[in-house]
Amino acid sequence: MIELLRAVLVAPFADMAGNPTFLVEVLLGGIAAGLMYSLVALGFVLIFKASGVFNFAQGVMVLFAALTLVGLMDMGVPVPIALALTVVVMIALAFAIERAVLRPLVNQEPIILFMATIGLNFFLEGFGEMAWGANVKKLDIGIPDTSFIVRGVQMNRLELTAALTAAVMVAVLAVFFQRTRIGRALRAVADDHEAALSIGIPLKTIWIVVWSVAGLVAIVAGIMWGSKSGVQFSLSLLALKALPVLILGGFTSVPGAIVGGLIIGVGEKLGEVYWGPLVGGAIENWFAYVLALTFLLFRPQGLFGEKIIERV
Amino acid sequence: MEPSPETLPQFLLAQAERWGDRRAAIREKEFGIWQAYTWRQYADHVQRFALGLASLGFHRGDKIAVIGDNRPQLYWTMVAAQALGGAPVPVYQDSIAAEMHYVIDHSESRMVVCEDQEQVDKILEMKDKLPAVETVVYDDPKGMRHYDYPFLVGLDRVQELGAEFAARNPGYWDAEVAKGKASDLAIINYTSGTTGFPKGVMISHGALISTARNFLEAEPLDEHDEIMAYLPMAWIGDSFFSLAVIFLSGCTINCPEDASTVRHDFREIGPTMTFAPPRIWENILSQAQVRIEDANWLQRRLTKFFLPLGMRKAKLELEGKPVSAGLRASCRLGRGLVFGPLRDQLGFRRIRAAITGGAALGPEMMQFFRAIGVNLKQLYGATECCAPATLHRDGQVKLETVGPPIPGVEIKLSERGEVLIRTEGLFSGYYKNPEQSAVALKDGWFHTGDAGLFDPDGQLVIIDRVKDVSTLHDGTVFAPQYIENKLKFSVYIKEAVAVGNERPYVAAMVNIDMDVLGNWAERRGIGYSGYTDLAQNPATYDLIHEEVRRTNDTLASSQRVKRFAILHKELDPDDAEITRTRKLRRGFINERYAPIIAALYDPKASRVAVKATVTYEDGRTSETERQVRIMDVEGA
Amino acid sequence: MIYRETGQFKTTYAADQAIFPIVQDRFVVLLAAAAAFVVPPLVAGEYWLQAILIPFLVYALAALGLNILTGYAGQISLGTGGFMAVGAYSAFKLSTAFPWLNIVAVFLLSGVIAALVGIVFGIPSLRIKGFYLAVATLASQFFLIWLFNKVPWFVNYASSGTITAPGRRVLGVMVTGPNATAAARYVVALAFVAVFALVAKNLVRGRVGRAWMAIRDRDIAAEIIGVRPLRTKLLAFAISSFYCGIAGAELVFLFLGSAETQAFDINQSFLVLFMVIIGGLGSVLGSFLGAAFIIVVPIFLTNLPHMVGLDVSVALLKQIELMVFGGLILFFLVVEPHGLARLWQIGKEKLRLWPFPH
Amino acid sequence: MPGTLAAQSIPDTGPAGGLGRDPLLRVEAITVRFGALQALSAVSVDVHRGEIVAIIGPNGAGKTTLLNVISGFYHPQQGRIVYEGKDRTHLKPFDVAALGIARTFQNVALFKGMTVLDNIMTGRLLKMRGHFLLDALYWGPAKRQELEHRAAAERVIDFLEIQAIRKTPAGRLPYGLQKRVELARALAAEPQLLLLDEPMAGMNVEEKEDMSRFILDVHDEFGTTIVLIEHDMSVVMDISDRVVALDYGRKIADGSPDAVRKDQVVIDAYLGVAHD
Repeated sequence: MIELLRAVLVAPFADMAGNPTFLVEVLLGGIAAGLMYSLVALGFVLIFKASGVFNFAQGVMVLFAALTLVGLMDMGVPVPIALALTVVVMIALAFAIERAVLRPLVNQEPIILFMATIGLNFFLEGFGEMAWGANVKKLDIGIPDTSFIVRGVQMNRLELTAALTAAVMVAVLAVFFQRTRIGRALRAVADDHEAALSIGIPLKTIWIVVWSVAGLVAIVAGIMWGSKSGVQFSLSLLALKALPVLILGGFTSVPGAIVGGLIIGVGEKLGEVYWGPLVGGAIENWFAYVLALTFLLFRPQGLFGEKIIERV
Repeated sequence: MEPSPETLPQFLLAQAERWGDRRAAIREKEFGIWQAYTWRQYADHVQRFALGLASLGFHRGDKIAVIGDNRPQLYWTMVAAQALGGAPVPVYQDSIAAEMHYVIDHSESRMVVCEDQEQVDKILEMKDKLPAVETVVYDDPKGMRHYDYPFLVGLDRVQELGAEFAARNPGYWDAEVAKGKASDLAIINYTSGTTGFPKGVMISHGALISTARNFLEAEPLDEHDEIMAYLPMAWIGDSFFSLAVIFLSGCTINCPEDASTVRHDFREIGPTMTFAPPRIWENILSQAQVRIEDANWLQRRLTKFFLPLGMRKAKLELEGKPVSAGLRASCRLGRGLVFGPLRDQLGFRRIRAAITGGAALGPEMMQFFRAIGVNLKQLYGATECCAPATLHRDGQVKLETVGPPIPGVEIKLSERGEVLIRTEGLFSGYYKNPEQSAVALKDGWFHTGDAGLFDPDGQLVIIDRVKDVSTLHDGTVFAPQYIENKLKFSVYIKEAVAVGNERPYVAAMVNIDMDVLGNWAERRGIGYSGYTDLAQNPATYDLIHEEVRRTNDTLASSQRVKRFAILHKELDPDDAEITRTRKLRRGFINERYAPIIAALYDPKASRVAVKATVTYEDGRTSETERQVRIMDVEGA
Repeated sequence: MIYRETGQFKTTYAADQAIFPIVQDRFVVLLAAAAAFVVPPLVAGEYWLQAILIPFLVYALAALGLNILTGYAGQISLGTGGFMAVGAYSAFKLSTAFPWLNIVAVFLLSGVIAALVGIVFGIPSLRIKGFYLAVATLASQFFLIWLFNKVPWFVNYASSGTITAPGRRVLGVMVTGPNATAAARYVVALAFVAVFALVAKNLVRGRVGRAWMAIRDRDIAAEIIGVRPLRTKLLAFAISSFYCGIAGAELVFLFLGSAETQAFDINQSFLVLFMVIIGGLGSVLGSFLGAAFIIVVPIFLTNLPHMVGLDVSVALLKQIELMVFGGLILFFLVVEPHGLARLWQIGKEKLRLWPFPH
Repeated sequence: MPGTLAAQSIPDTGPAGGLGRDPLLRVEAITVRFGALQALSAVSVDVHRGEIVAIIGPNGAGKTTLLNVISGFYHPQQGRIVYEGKDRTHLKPFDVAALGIARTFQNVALFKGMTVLDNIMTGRLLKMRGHFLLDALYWGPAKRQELEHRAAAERVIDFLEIQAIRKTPAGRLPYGLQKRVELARALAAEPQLLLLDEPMAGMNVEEKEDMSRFILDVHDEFGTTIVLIEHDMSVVMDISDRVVALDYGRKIADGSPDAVRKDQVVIDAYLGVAHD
């Protein structure tokens, strides 16, 4: 029994100390993966924060954006125009979703809206596949996927650009939510649809704005994921990956999504590399959940979420 | 073996002997399910309560007042009193204090049985003005935990006393019951007289039993039949069926859980025979019509298509005319799609005979119920002849008549056209009121006070109250009640008063039916603040004008209503304008609404100011000032 | 229209609280049950039994389980696939380790094992609610699938990593394994689902069901009248996983014949969740309607093009199926959040009230 | 030989019979803080067996918080709750319920998805013994128990005269009736102590009269001790034996209804005199 404990608690840390450069590399890999998760999680937070809807279909929107982009580029459309067109497509999608799903379900309980987004998720998956074909496509929009060595640690240009864009996105969104008039309206809508409606906030436009912004975030995430591991349907399972991130970061905080993403990304990589072999590897897909769960038991509302008070 | 039963308690014991625990005598919906008492249990409860009464000093000839809803417990207190040679005096539980006090005081009841705290409180309030009352028995103890009056005792307590009494005097019960004779006084029903104070109709066991026997000959019932007890216990209609008819036929009577659940309980039981005054049939029809109006397109289209067909077929049958094959076929289809389900929804699926009596019933009512397959037929009678005197026989139901006399009843007409009745089931006079008795009972014939005639088939037709048959100033005779009933056929008119005695033409004052009008107004987006506001609304006047004009078409020109007004308030028993069973008190109305009547006969007046005194349930009154419009009827 | 309820009065509480108080309903249900046992085995062809009826019964049982947890107790769960896997693998291990054990006992035992696992993963439900709970059940889904993939003991060290159902007899008839006839497997599946539907109905209308529904509707008010939240929720998790465990065992032993963990992945959880949503949350009948709907629609879609004469590539069909499912979820949530069961109830109500609307 | 009229003996619990003995419920110097907000500060109240105590005070005075502390929702930072002589401060709500304390909520907390009858039957859960397997079969003792408790629920339905709405889903009822059903659910648990949080809020005059009559009937019939929060002073005067007034989380008066009504401090609290 003792050596099992030793193997779990002591050995991995010893290995880490033994080979720091490898550790840094793993950490960087973790950060990169974490950033990918946070980009997706950001889309979730945005929609939840502004409309109280837990949008399960955010993952498939990322895929949809990537598919549209790649599809257009395959047709020979130059990258900048393809990008612009994709933005238009995503905004159109936002309009459609608001009209078909959100307006009829105003003020339904969150669980009903959650299930609606599951339905949306499956619908978009089928539609995306039908429109752009189902085979895996390589996405390259000029960001070299090469890496370089800095003081012995391998850095990857693509992951760096991803980190940069993520940071910029967070800053822009933080300002957008706190300072701008629309931002305040968004937060009001998230709190209570009817109350917001009653003081004249145009719910319809708000939702379209929110889903369009989420669409843009989806495009960025799509590009990053697409260029890193190709555009294919496992992308749509991203939503499942983003859940633990949201749990950690709290559903309603933008910084929480980023920090949560990083913790999960790094945690997963470390777990995979150092503890994985102990139990046969591939613990990647459930480790994130367990991590989030243990965290949840101590702080049910996540890192930055508001404290849930049960008023009687 | 002991002699054949003559009194109600003796019949009860006979049935208990015959059925024992095999069949239910009476059921009551309580705590959500139907609790049954078998014939033997019924007899046991009666015995224990009777002996309890005996131990409290109740003896032969005493009266006991009974107040409350239809409950098994209250029925067996009535039979228990009869077993000791006494007589129950049932009282309307929603009558105002003055009326209740008169009945209990006049009948010199020594004991009062109350259903619950509500009735006990009424008695306690007037206790000092009721010297004769020595004991008050209550059934439902709720709320009276801290009442410590010496004369107040629970019904179960009385039955405990009865058990102890029985132990002490074993032979007492059988001896007392055996003493009962047919001529003994069985019950005193106070009629809701239209003039002055109610009269106490004394009815003997013999009268009740012979009338029941006569009725069962015309309308056979047996132990498989189910009937509902939802009519006020003080009305002869209830005493006759809930005591006499079930003791003779052995059928089962069912008591609903609460006044608010009567319709639901009626449908649960699905009785095979039922008796009710016209206002209950009117309620059922107007409720059904409101629900039909709210139905979706398909249901409304189907019902609106088949109902008129069914009613036309019923009308033809009622008038004895032949029915075309096409109409008969479409009605058969209608039965499956509309009439069958309608009958089931209203709880009449198992009904064999639905009897209406106590006042005239509109032809539309008769056609509607017969169209959906309910065998609705008329009964005419009075408290003084234990309720039934005439009854439509199956297959010979006609619109205008109230049917031939039932076996054992003779009917003849006086020269003034007054209906006279002679039968073994006549009452034995009014309690402590020989003068009125003499007026009503002359050489064996009961003078009903109703004017009537016989049609060719020997069926009686009731025109109106003899004293209300009025004549215009030019001498033409007209029957106000006849016109009023025709006006009340319209769903929108709840009550109508036809006037014209010694006047140039007939005029009418009308009450609108708030439920139906409210629904009608809502669908047209007409706003209204209350009864008076809706009544005086011009759109309402136009609607009622149309109804009156339609009624006028069916009347002889001399009888047509020339001008009408819609009253600003509903005629209400609490204001003593109508009796408990909604018969008009004309003298009182003519005097109170004199200003309106004057305006009806002043061609220049199209509006009249009226002062209205409204009495609330607890007796307080208040004065209000109202404008009432008068309208001419075209083509009258 | 067809109902005649006059005269059906109740004289005892037992009669008043019967599952089918109206005599017409009792008659129809008994008739349907008898027909279900007799007609299909005799009449239905191999294709109908194997492709439609058996999967419908298996998934109906799983839907019943999830409906108890999500519909009645209000705890969202995306872990149905995982619990079904537990049932399947324990049944496999039990039947191979104890060949003499009757297959019915094997199913019940694997249900119990699944129930224990369900309780473990239900513990977080005390502190966390709503979406967070969905995450906890997702953790169980991924963890369990990973466990059965990674630990060869579960597949008796078979290199292929698949579990196959050994042949077993019940009352002398071969019901599992390669040479068990579809009819036999159908009858066993039907027996299980009939018994457990009755059990579910009894639980739901009694003391246990009321505690669940109290927690679902207002957990604060439930706590204040003495409902112990953790015990009630864990009981819901246990029973739900018991049902899903047996369904998982049936999936392998009575339907597929053999399977790997891929047969119990997250898509299974979503599939059963669809059945419960479309069928109707909080209704035993809804579970059956949902299962029937979700099983029949894909089959209908695959056959529709052939019937109509245009040939469509399999991939496109799969995509259309996805779109139709997604579209249907949205349709039902907008038109009738309480699903087919509520539509059924409204229809029945209309018949009972005909020709009146209320 | 008529028997004598034996007056029926009605057991007398009497309203304030238990003044001498120690109280059924003692709230000792309870203090509750939500972050900076001081909801209750050192509030002490005694409630004797068989008493009807009304708690009055302007909005936000801490009345509902006090009820929540008694029923175990909030745990006070300081102070004790002593029930039947034993310290019950840190119990969970369902343990408090097991002690025989039931309550209703300010804005009705009915189980919308269930019928009125099921709501009331849920009130009896504490009284039902758990034998799970038999429940599954709805047979034998489980079925008998279900029918017994159905009869008990029917007695409460009869007591509060809601026979006509027995099978209607609770969510569909008008406000006044929902309040009565919630009272029925609390009564079904046959509590010793009944906490009523504004039972008559939003009711018209007639409904208030009915509800007051029901509350008095409950007190007379079952001898239940009742603590109710009420704003309508005429109701408080009619039905309560003792009145406790709270303001800004502090107890400012505790005595007979007349005394408290004339108490200048209470009048100021209601009319809003500027605080120092």
